[in-house]
Amino acid sequence: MNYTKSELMVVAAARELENDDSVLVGIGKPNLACNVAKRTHAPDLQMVYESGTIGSNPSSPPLSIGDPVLASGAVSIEPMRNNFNYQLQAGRLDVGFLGGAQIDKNGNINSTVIGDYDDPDVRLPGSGGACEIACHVGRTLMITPHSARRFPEEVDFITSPGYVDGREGRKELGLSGGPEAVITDLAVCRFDERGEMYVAALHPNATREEVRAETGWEIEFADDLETTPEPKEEELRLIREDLDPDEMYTDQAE
Amino acid sequence: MNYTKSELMVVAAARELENDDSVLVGIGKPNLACNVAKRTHAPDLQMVYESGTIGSNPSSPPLSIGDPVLASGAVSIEPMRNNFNYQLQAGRLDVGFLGGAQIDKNGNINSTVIGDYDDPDVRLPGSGGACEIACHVGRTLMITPHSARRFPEEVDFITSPGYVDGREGRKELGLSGGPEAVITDLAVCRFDERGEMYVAALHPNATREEVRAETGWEIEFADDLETTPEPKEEELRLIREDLDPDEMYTDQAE
Amino acid sequence: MSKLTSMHDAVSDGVSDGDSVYLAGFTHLIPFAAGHEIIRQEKRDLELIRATPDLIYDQLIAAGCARKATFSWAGNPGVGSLPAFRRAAEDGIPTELELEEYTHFGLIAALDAGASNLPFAPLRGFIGSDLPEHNDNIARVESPFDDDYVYAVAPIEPDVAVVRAQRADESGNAHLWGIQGEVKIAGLAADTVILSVEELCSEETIRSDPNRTVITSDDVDHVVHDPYGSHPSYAQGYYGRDNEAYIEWAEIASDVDRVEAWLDEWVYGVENRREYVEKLGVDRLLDLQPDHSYATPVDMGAYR
Amino acid sequence: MSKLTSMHDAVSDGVSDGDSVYLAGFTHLIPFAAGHEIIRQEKRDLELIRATPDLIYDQLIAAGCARKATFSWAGNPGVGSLPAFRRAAEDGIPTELELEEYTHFGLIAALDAGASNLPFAPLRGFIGSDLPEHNDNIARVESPFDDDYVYAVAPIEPDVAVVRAQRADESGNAHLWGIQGEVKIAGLAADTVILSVEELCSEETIRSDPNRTVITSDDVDHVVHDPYGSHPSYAQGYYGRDNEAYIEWAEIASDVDRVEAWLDEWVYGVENRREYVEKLGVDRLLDLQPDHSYATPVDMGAYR
Repeated sequence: MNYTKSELMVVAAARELENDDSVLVGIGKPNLACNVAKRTHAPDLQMVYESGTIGSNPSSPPLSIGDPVLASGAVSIEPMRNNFNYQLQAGRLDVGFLGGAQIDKNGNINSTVIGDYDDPDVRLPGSGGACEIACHVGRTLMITPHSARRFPEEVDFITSPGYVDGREGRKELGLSGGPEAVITDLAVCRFDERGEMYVAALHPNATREEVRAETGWEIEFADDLETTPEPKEEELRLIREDLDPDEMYTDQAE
Repeated sequence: MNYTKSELMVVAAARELENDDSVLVGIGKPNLACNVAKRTHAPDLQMVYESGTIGSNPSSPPLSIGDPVLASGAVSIEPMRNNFNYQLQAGRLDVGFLGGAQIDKNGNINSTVIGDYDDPDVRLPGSGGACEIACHVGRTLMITPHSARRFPEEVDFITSPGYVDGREGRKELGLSGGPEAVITDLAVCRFDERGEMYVAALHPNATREEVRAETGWEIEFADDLETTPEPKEEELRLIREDLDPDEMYTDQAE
Repeated sequence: MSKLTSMHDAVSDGVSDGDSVYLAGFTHLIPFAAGHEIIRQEKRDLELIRATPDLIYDQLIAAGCARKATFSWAGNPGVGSLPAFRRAAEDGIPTELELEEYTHFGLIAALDAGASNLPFAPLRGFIGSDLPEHNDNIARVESPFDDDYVYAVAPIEPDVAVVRAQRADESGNAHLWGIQGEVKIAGLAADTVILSVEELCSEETIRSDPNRTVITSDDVDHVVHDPYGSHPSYAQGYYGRDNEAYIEWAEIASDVDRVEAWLDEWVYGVENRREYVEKLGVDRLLDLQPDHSYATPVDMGAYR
Repeated sequence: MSKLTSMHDAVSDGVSDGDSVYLAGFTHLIPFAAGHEIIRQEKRDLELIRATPDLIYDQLIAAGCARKATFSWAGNPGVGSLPAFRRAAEDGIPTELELEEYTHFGLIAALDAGASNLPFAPLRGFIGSDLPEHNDNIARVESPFDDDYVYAVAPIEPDVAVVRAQRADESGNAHLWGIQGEVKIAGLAADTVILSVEELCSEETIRSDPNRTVITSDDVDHVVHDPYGSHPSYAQGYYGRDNEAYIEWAEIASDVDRVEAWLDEWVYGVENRREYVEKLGVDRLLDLQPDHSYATPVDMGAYR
C-alpha cells in the first residue's frame, strides 16, 4: 500500500494509545492519531483538550485546541483553572502530546527560545500547557520531523521537563511518568533505563545512517531494533476519508 | 401601633442595610430583615447566601440557607469554593449577619463550645461560615436576645473575631471591617473607638437597668442615647402578610 | 460502560469498616438513602466527613457507625442542634466521637486541595479564631512575595464519597443544577465514588449540555438510580425539603429509645429506598412537588 | 441598573494609557472588537495580559499600543507564530516589548489568586523548567504539613478586563456556554470590567438558569452589545472561527507595510464593529454559521 510519512507517523502514534487512556490531545497530527485510535483499537479513549473540553468527539479536525467542534457534544467542559487542577495536576490524564522546537537526549523539550532567553535568536511561542503536561501525565508522546537542529544533545532552554538529567533527576523533583516515545519521520525513539533516547524502531526504508545524520548526539539503537509496522488499510481510509479529507495535517498518498 | 420585640428587632436590622449593599444573609430574622429592606428603602440590595446563591429573591422564607427558593430565580449560583474565594474572601460582600451563643465586649463571637474545648459543657454547632464572614465583610450584624449568659465580658472560645482585644488588635491581624451593631430585644449596641460595645439606642419601654442586668460587664451608654424608632405600618405589613405569615421567625402582634 | 447497580451493592462493595466517608451535598441533594444503607449494613468505625453533618450523620452516629466526625457546622439547619452528635461528643454515647473541626471555608479548601493533588490549600481564614490551636491540619504560611500571610489546610481525601445529582447516564456522567455545594470536589477528592441520581438519562442528553456536567464517568465507580434518594432534604426541580421530618427528628433524637424505634421503622424495617418512599406515601410526596419552571435553552450549535 | 453603552465609550472611559489590560477568552469569544477600538483610540504603553496573545494582541502590538506582554503561549493557534509579537520581542519594532512569561497553568493560577484576594496561589507547576529563573513572580514554597513543595505565583490583578459572553442583561449578568477559559476569573481579578455580548436578554432569562451565569452585574462596569464582536474567533452556537483570517494574518503580519494597510482598512477605516461586520459581508458570515443544536432543558422548579 502507498502511504506518506505523515500518515505513518499518525498511525504509529495512534498505536501508542490504549483503550482506557485519558489523553490530553494537541492539534494536528496528535488529534488525528487519537481519532484513529478511538475509531480502531481504543473506542473508550477519553479525549481531553487544554481548553477544558472532556470527552470530545469532534465532527471534523479542530482548527485550534478551542475549536467549537470540541465543545459541541463533549461530555463536560471545565474552566481552565479546574481543568489544570482537577484533571492534569491530580493525575487523571494518562497520556499527553507535546511539541517543541528542540528535544534533547533526555527528552527535555524547548518551546521557548533559541539562543539566550533575554536576547533570543528566535522567540518561540512558549510553554502554554506543555510544562505541566510534561510534569503530570503518565506518558508523553512527541510527533516531530527528525533533524539535527531539532535533536540537540542539550536544549537551549528547558520549557518542559523530560528525564531532566536522567530518570533519577526526574524522580528527585517529585515527578513520576515521563517521555514514552518520540515519533519522527524516520523512526520511533524510546528512553532507556538511564532516561536516554534510543531508536526502538526504524520506519520502512529509513536507515541508521539517516537517523545518525539527523540526530545531534551519538544516538543508540536497540539490540532488537524493529521496523515500524505499516499503516493498515482501515487506518488510512479513516485518515483520508473521515478525519483529514482536506490534507490539512497529512500530505496523503495517492 | 402594636408590634412585638421580634418585629422591632427585624425592622431595626433592616435599617442597618443600605441600598447598594451586598449582604450575606442568614436564616430566620436576618432573612426577614434583608427582605424588609429590599422591599422598602433598599431595592438594589444584593442577597447572597452561604450556599452560593447570588441575587436570590425568595418567594417564601427559606427553611435553611440552602432552600430551593434561594436557587430558583437567583442571578447566579456558585460552588462553595468559588463563593468563599471570589465573593467572601475577595471582599465583595459589604454586610454579614452572624449568630452565636456568646458575644463579648469586643464583639468576638463563640458558636463552638461552652466550657473547655476538649471537654465541653455544651457542644455548639461550630463556625460554619461565620469565622470568615467575620473576617471579610465590611460590617457584621447580630440579632440576639439580651441576657448575661449571652453577653459575657470574654467569650469561652473565639469562633469568629470581632475586634479581638480592641480595634488595634483586629487591624494587626490584617483585618478591616468588623462588628457594626448588635440588635437585642432591649437595645441597639454599637462599638466605640476602642472597639468596645456600648448601648447606642434603647428600645421603647426598655430601661438602662434591664440592659445592665442582662450584660456581663459594666456596659456604657451613649451620651446621646437614642430611642429605637418604632416599626412603620408598611414594614409590619410586609412581615405579617408577605414575609412570615406563619410566624416562623416572628411572634407577631395582634 | 454501564456502572448501574443497587445502593445495597454499591455500599457493600464501596464502603468498608474504618473508612473515611463523605456524603456530599450542601443542604441540597443530601445522600440520605446511602446513609440509611450504611446503617442497615452495620458499617462501623467510620470517619464521617461533611461540612454540615445534618440529620443523616446524626442518624449514622446514633446507629453506632461512627468513630470520628470531621465537620464545620454540626446542626439541624433551620431547626436547632443534632442531639445524637452532641450525645456522642459530650458523653460518648453510643460511641466516643473524635472531632476534627474546620470552618466551612477551611473544610472546602481542604477538599479542594485533595481534589487538586496539592499538599495544602491557602485561605484567608481562621484569622483571630481559636480553632487553629485545636487542629494540626491548619497552619500559618508566609507569602513568598511580601510580608502577607495566610492559613493553610492539609488536603482531605476521603476513602469514599457518595454524591447525588438530578440526572446521569449509566456510565456516570452527571448533570446537577441548583445549589452545587461541594459535590464536585468531594467526588474528585475521594478514592471511590458512588453516584446516586433522581433520573437516568442518555449519554446524548449529557452531551447536549456539557457545561452542566459536574461529575464525569472517569471518577465514578457505581451509579445508583434512587428516586427521592435525598428525602427529607431536597432535589431542585424534583421535590422540596420535608421540613416536618427535620422538626420531628429534633424530638426523636433527644431520646435514645425513640431513636431506636425510628431506626427500626424507617431504616432497618425497609429493604431499600423504594420501600421507604412507598412508606412515605403519595400524599407526602405530592406536597413536596414544585411547579415546573424550565431554564431558557441555549444553542450549542452543530458545527461541520 | 442599565450599564449599556457603545464600545467606543466603554474603551474611552475604561482604558487609560499605561493600564494593564486582559482581553479574556481562551480561543473562544476573544474580544476582537474591543482590541480594535483600543487601536482606534491610540491607547499607548499598555501591559497586555493574556494566556494566548493570539491575533488580537499581535495587532495591538503592531499598532504600537503595547509596552509589555504577560503571557503563556504566543502563537497563531493552529497556524504558526505571531510575527508582530516576534518583531517587537526580538527587534523592538515598533516598540520594545517587555515579556513576563508563565505556563498556562501558572498564569491561570495567578489570575485565580487575583480573583480570590490571595497573596499567592500554589501549583505543582514549573517543575524542572527554566522558566522560574526568569520571572520573579514565581517562587518555591514548602508545605507546612510534610516535606513536599509547590511553586507559588503572585496574584495578577489587571486594571481592565474585557470579557465576552453569548448573552447578558443590561446590568451585566452574563450567560456563557461552550469553552469557559479564564473569562470568569479575569473579570473577577480586574478593577474595571467591560462586558461585550452577542445578544442582550432579559433579567428573567438570566434568572431562569442561574447555574449558567459566569459574570454578575456587581463586577461589570460597562455592557456593550456587539454582535460578531469576536470575529475572526468564534462564539459557540453563533458562529465558527474564520480560519481564512487566521491564515491571512500570518502573511500580512510578516510585512510592516501590509500590516499598516490592513489596519487602515479593517480598523482605522471603520467606525465600529457594525461597520466591520458590514464590510465582511453576508456571504462570509453565512459560511460561519452552525446549525442549531439546543441543550436538553432542565427544570429549576417553582417553589411556593
